[in-house]
Amino acid sequence: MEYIYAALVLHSAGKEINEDAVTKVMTAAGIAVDDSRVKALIAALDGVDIAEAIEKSAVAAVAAAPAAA
Amino acid sequence: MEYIYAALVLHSAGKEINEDAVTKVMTAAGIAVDDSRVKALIAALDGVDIAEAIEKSAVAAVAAAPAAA
Amino acid sequence: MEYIYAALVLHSAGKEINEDAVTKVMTAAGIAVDDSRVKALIAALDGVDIAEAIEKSAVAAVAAAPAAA
Amino acid sequence: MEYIYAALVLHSAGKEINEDAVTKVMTAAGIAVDDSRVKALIAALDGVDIAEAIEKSAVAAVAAAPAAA
Amino acid sequence: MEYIYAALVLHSAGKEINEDAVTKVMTAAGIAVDDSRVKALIAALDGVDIAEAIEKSAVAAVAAAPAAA
Amino acid sequence: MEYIYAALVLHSAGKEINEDAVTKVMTAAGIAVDDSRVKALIAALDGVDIAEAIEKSAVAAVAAAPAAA
Amino acid sequence: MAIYSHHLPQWKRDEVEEIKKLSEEYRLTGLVDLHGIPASQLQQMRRNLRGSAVLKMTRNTLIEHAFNELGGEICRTVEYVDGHSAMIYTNENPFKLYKKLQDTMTKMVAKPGDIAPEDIVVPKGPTGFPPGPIVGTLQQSGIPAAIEGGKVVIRETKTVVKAGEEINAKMADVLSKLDIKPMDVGLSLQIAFYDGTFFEPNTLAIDETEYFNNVVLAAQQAFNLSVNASYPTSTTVATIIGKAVREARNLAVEAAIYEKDVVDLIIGRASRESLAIKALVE
Repeated sequence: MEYIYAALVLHSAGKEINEDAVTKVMTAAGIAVDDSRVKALIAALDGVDIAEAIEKSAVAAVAAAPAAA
Repeated sequence: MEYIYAALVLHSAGKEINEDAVTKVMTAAGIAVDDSRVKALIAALDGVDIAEAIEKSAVAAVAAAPAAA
Repeated sequence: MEYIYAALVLHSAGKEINEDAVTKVMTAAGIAVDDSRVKALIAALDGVDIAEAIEKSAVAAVAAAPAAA
Repeated sequence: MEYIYAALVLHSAGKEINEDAVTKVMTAAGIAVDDSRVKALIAALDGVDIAEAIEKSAVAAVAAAPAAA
Repeated sequence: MEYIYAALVLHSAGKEINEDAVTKVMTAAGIAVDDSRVKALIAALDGVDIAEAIEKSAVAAVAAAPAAA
Repeated sequence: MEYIYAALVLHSAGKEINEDAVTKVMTAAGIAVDDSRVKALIAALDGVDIAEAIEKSAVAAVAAAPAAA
Repeated sequence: MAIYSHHLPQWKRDEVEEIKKLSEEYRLTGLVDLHGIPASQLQQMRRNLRGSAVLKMTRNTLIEHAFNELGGEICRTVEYVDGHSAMIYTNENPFKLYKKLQDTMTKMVAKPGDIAPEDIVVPKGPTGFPPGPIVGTLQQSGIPAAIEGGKVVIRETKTVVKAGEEINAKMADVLSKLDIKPMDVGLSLQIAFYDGTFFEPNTLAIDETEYFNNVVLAAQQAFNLSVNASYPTSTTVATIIGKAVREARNLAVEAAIYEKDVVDLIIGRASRESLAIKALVE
């Protein structure tokens, strides 16, 4: 999950999520970075509305709880 | 939420979570770090089993989901 | 939680929430105030719509609880 | 809710909740205190286990769901 | 709860809810009236839209969650 | 509902609910009392377990939350 | 004897005086219709009312006589007297009396000429009859009876008399054989005079369920008002505290205020958000 977490550090601070930024964050955490995984992450995130996805995850969790009734 | 994500980057890489490490991660992300929030985070995390907290949130989400079916 | 409650005393009475005000409330309650926690609180609340935030159920609270139960 | 939050500031700091203490907290917050509301609060709290009420509020959110079943 | 019910007798009959009116209702019911509780009630109801407040579920925090999501 | 509220003023204060008592409460509230409605109320409540109804309302409050979702 | 012709014999005089005395003694004076109640059941109903109401059966002329002597508002009661009326007395209010009388109602078999109070339905299924001429009797009354497996069965559910229609002799006999009891028989209130007011029976029916539901609603509303207006009572203060605590937790998670009591909730939220993103990129 560390790649995702690193991307979300950037996202939640309003920073751009790119290969260089993710690599820097992970390196600073002392993590050996796998370039191809960073590339894959950035490619996968292309076109993804992260804010919306996060918002949806909240809705889903809350909706699930009462729905459980 | 960026502080917690920084802590999670460290956690998922098996690194120690302390003020210095969190600050480094955030600085690398180009984020102006508020020392007091880092301190508050570290203090709040003291004694907290992060793996368990993550586990619980996942269990809860899953528990809610099938029940919702 | 006392720092958060102190902020909510101020909020629900329509008062401004700042370091000084929070410190005063806590001191009046006989609590030894940790300046950096007050600073962290004020920093965290910066830009937050409190009225909206208190209504927005922490998904976590609902989801996390069954595991805790 | 300011009266309730004032009581919770005191409770979470392990202080006794009485008319005098609540009044002091609120006055420090710059709130004009209505003595009768403080009295009503203290009277209502008589015999109430606040820790239990707090505990329940976390469980209640969840318990609500199955109860509806 | 008798103070609340007394207020609701007045409200549902379209009468003004004030200290005097509540005191009269309760006295007629043979209840020894605590002036400070009556005052507290009137103060608490000040500015409250009673029609709305009686409809809004007190467990709103939970109910509001999905709505707010 | 004013007839019901009047009965509940009496009930919650531990007073007997009879025609005379209800009439007094309502008259004190400035409400023109319809004798036959008071009689109907008393007759109807004779077969209603008020404590049970109140108990049920508490359960309903909780149950209502998810239902409102 | 002629000069005493307008005087009543002693036993009648006693009856009239008793009616007058009861009417003055009890808060409620009413008339009930005894039509169609067999004597045995009437005795049972009387026993059931003992302790709460007094049933007084006498001649209509004596009832009229008594009310005329009483005079005043109450004497209008005589307008409701018919051939099967009896007096009823109680201190309960008329709504309670009505309810009690409703409880005395029992189902009985129909007699020829009775009017169906509701649709009379013969349900499908086996009957207790062995095969025999009963099949023809049933069929003649429009009931689809047949013999199946050595038993008389009714092949489909059938409405045989509609509400308001008269039950003829043949149908009454068939229904009786089938043990169908369509008639409501009991003491039905014709009029009640209570504390100076007349109450017609059609205003006296009470829906207890509705009252129960209204009490539930009122209690709910009072609870809501107490919590929403933050007016704490011993009943609601725990809920109000719970609400305050939830609000504080919501704020803490929403604003990411790193406090010990809520940091696990914040981790949980971050974790869920991360899983949502993970699901999108993998």
